[in-house]
Amino acid sequence: MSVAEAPEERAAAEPESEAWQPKIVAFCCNWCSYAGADLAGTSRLHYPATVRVVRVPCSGRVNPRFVIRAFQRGADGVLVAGCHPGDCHYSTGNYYARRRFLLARRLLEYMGIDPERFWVKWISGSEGPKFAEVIREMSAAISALGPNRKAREEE
Amino acid sequence: MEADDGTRGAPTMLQYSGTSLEPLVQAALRVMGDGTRVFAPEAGREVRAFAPCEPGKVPAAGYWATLTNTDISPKGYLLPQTEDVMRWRGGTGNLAIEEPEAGPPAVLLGIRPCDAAAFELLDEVLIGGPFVDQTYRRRRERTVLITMACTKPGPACACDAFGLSPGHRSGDVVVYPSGGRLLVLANSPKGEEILGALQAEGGPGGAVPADPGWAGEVVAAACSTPTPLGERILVQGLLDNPQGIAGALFASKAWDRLAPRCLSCGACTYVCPTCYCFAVNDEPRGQSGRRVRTWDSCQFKDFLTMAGGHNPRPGKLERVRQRFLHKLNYHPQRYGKFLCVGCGRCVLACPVGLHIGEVAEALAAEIAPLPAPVPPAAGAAAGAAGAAGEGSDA
Amino acid sequence: MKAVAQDLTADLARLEELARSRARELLEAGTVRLVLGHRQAWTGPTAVPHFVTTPEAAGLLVTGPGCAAGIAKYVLDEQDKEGKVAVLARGCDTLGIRRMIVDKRVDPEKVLVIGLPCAGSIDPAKVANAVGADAAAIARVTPRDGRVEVLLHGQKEPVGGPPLDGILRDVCLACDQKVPSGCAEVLGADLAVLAEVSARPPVLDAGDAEAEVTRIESLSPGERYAYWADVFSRCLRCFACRNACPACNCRVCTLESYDPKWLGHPTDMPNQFMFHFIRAMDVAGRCVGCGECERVCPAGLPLMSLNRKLSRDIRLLFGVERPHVPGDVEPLGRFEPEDPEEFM
Amino acid sequence: MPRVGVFICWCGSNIAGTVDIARVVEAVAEMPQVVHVEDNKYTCSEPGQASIRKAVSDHRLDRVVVAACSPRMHENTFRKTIAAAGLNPYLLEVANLREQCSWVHEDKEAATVKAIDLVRMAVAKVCRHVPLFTSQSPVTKRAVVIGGGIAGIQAALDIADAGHEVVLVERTPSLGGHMAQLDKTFPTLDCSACILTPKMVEVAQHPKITIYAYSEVEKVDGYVGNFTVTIRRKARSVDETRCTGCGVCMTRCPSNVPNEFDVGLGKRKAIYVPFPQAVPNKATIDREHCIYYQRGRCRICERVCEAKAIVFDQPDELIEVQAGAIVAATGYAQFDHSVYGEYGYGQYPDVITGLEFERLVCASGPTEGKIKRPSDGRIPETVVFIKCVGSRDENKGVSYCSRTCCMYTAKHAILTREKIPGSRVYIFYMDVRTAGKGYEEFYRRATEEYGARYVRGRVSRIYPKGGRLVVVGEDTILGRKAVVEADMVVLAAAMVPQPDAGAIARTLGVSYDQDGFLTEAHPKLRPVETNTAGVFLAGACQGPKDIPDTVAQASAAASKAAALLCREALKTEAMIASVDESRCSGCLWCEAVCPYKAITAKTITERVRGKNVSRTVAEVNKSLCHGCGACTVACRDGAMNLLGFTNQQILAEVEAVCL
Repeated sequence: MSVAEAPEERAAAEPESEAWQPKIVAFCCNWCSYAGADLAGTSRLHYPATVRVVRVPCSGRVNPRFVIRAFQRGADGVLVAGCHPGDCHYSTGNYYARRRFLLARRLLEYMGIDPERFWVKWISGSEGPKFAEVIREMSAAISALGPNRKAREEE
Repeated sequence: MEADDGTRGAPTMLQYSGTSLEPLVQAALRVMGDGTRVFAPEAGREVRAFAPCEPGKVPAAGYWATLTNTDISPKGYLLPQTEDVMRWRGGTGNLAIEEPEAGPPAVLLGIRPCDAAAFELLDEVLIGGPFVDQTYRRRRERTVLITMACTKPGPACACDAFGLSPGHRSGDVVVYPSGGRLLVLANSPKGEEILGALQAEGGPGGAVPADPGWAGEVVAAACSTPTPLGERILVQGLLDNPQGIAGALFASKAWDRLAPRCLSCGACTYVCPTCYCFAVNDEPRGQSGRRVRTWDSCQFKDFLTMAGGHNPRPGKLERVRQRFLHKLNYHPQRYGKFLCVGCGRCVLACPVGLHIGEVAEALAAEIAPLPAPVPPAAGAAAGAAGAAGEGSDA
Repeated sequence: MKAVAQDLTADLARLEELARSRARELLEAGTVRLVLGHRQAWTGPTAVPHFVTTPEAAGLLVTGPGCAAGIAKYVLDEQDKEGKVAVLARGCDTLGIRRMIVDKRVDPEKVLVIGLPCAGSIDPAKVANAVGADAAAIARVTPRDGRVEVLLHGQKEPVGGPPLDGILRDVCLACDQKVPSGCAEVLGADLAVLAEVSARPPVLDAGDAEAEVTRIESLSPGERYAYWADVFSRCLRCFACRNACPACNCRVCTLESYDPKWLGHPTDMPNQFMFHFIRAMDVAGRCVGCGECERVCPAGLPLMSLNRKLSRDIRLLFGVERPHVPGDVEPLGRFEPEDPEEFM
Repeated sequence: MPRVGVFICWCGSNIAGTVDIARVVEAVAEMPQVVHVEDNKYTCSEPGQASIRKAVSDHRLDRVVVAACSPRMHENTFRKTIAAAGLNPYLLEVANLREQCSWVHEDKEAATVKAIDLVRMAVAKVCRHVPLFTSQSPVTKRAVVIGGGIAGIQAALDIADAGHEVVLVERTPSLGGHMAQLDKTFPTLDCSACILTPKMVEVAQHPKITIYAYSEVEKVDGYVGNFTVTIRRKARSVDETRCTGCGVCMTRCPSNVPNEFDVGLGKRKAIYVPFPQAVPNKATIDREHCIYYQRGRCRICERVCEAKAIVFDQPDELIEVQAGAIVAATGYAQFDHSVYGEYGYGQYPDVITGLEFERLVCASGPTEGKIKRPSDGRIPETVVFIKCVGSRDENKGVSYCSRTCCMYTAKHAILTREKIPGSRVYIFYMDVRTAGKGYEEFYRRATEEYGARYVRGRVSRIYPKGGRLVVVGEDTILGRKAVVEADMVVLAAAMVPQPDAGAIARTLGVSYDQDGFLTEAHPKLRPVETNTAGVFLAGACQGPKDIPDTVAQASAAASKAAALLCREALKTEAMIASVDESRCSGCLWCEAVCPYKAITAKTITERVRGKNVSRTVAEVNKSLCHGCGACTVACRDGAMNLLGFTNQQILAEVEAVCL
């Protein structure tokens, strides 16, 4: 195992404090996923308070650079959520997003950033339960990975 | 600039048999104190820089004899690519500013005379003048330069063209390998201290005062080692009357021919041991932040762009001219010497072969007529025709 | 083989003559203001970009394996001046120019692309390894009898080197553009041996060319991070990779934008990752594979390992067979409803 | 330094129950740009809004953050509030403390911490807000309807009746389209012509409708509300103003041409009116077949025409029409069944298509409504109908169901049995689909009342035998071979797009699907709109439809168009893309990804080092941009930005989260 793996490993072993909770930045398209998140709320579905939603008009608006910036500033996970293929409010935005993030995520993985920290999900306005579920799964997955140390700048 | 016989002053000169540098390094560490880190030229890479070197695993002097100088200069150890100028926290009312701590002392082991001389040039600019660059000064005081006389000049080396030599005495301690023995010269008060410590060691194989006669020969030999391009790069004429020729050099038509090739990348300036341009920027994070100093390059398009959008050096011509005239004329005007030690790094780094020798040749032509250009070697067969020479478009 | 090689040498020499005379013609006729080509470097084994504005200067033009530097990017600046620019373009230069034309950055009316068949250009490091010398110690490399002769600095006699293929740059070994396409004219079409050599399929197929990508992919995440962290820690931020790249042709580079500040000034690891992520993503599907970014890097960063990773994924995921050949729309400027969904 | 006011809502106990409002207020007060923070029980209530308006003036706030329910709920409410207080409505940001915080978290501590983060994000973003404005673009109160079939006719009438001018463009010499070729219509069996021709006449006489028959749309420029449509009026070689449609020319014309109106079963002359009830009832010379045009001699029609209407050297005419809306009703074509070897590659004369059958049974058809075999004119006794010819066959035909065949085949069965006493009717089918009012009943009549025999299975082969056709198929229900000796076979051929549908789509700037049908903006919610604002779809150009569906969709498209034309001006969105021309390289990748054709190239001239230099940059059409932001990511230069969701604002939020 190489040195660079160490911090991640250690983190997984002993999160620095009991309280440590991952911080997840979620870019949600206004028409589907943001509405889905709202629906989760109106349906009183509970999920961990690890996620902070950034509202965007469309997943096609999300620049992969936003994702890196989030990691750079210390986010432990990033989620990009948009309408299901074919359902884009603007008809094509999520298709471009899909291509872009297919490449971006593979590139991150290639650079040694754990791809499990970066999720892309299609969540429709009627999928409140799915939104809650995704946040639960993601929080669990990232808690297991521990804090993001690789891409994050030191304070 | 007077010829360099390498024997100015009467410094402590020690010698000891065997080529291990370990005792010398240990002495330096004792003088510099705990936590001192040692850096030395790395090997086994296509592009080589200085890298941490474990005390106890210090290579023998002979090791460097097999290597040319590093491709990346050690400049960064005194003038880092990125350094904090300050950090702040809070805002109006509760603002707290902290200065960065100096970092551990360092020993630059096996630095070449040219690079050590480069630091002396930087000293004049950064701490010699009315304004003193504090972070540079702090590092400088906590760094020891153990210079290794150059036994293997690189193919682009031309220190002797710039008034130095492979044996030039620079840095705090200068080491001259000669056969199975090492001649060790103190070249600064700090150097004297270290040699003192070294001498105190004594013991078998320990250092003893060197025989002056022998020392003289060793140094003289080192200083007369020729460099591949030393004789081809004709710059000395440019030192005679820098003010007088400035106009002619600035107006030279040669720039029209030389500049277009430039990619406006900063490679030359970043590998250069004497380029010291930097930028200062704030990196705010909410209520706190850092003010960082980073390298900057006069070759960048926007280096001089001002708030209003005006850029006094908008074109390659202006920027290329600036760099070379700064090295070859502006600096001489103020300090009486070139801002170049002939290490040849820019020559090797430049992706388009914009060669300081080529420039010097063109400039020399402005102040004294040159012999007719050698006709270029024909034939792709000579995918390159080595020393075929310049030849002029004009 | 032997005979062939001699003829190749002869053909290359002939090609050089053709290039010089064509340049002379164009300048004398006033067809163009400038001819872009190569000339002998002031020192060292390679040739450097040459800006020919007078018929006399055309005499200094050289072609052949010493010409490593790409010259496409220069068109971007030079087209702004009065008159047309002619480029003595190898396949890689041609792709670069087409890249900038497709990006609407170069006006096709302003540039005359004169194609040169190319047998590849030398990689000094490979030569060095082959003859066991320091890369920079090489004074001259000469193809002779199917192999190359290498002259080292300060030596009288050249030493025998490996076969030409053994010392060509990797990008040249993978090149499928040895005969430039889409040019106004191609010189030396009648040079039999050169034609034969340049018509040969790439020495490295996609797989070989991406061997390094495959290797890196096979590492553990930690090892991959360590690998790139070490690579990026050496980055000087001189932006040579960007300035040499024909696909990096924006008027103003976002990397230097203050508002928003995409890239922080500190050269710490997170910012270096950001820098190289942005560079790689912005040339994704647009990289022409000329390898200039890697060639010009003073710190020797393996930038093509990022570009090849992306072009390979584009090929595998989106079925774009030759992403390096500029099309009308970049792979990221289009989509298929059936595009794969790996993790969505 | 911005002056931000933050208003935190309890929403009764909805938020306050889980989020410690006092702590949030405390934390927010610390934020540098915040000059005022307060909490209200119900911020959306009138008192709540009043206190926002008061605070704006008391504290000279220039930006407002409301931390309450989802912006999807009350963003507009609060925009109006701050507008009433004299601020630009877009200087507002809403932090979603209810749907995305208090309602989904139980842990009070965690929810409170998150609430503070959410407000910090909103503050960071609002500080980078700038005033935004909507603008107006005028509407030309005229619609162009392309296609003169039943869809186009219906759309034209509805729009015209709504009081707007309509230009109706038909490429053939007469309105009517496919419906005019039909005999009876299911499920009521009333005659097609009888219900269609009155509408054709109505169109012709409508004061607000201009008909350009024998014309085609060549070019469409402009955008919603302001289209310029270039129409090519093909030369009829007949002066429409003089021609009385008397028809003498046709009686005397020596040529003989297969009649496309009768699907080639009958003949017409080179100078012709497609069918008796044609609108406009004007003759047209088909230059390809006219003896004079081909050989330079004849001109009989010219001599016999008393109206002196013949103009041999008449040129095509290009006219430009300004319009606010466009309705595409370009219809469909019939699938060419000659790809099917099993049906004889279209070589057997007595194997015909449904449309040909319509002409045979039609009283105005080539056989005056007598069902005769094209080969020898004999009345068939046994007729076999084969459904799904081309439809639902991915290998040789199309994947979709043509939706009309089941019904018209049932109709054909009934008509055959009615017209030929004692005749036998067999129908080979895969499924019978009768989703429609009265459809199932109609199908039942065909089987029960008229004794049409439905055989479930495909036909594997047809071959001639002694003047008859042997149809070899399979009865999958009885699980045995089914062989029928027939006198005539009728193929229910699929409905396919017009051969030039792609060209039409490109002209209109709309997209088309893998089958070639024009695509609607949203399959469920915007079925008659396209992604090109102002262009609507009616009828089979969007997908196979029967007459009732076509008419319904035509009226829907018409009402959408009319609604658009009713408006004095179009209000553009405020949150749209905007170009920083100083950064723009003019590569126009943004144009490639814009779903609304809202981005075009523009040339600007600027002074560079004392010289005037022209260069291309992208330009955003405010009337077309919907603010999706796709262009901003395609833009490597970072020149393209999305107002309201700028790169700076999104990055500010990201940084605020991570502090």
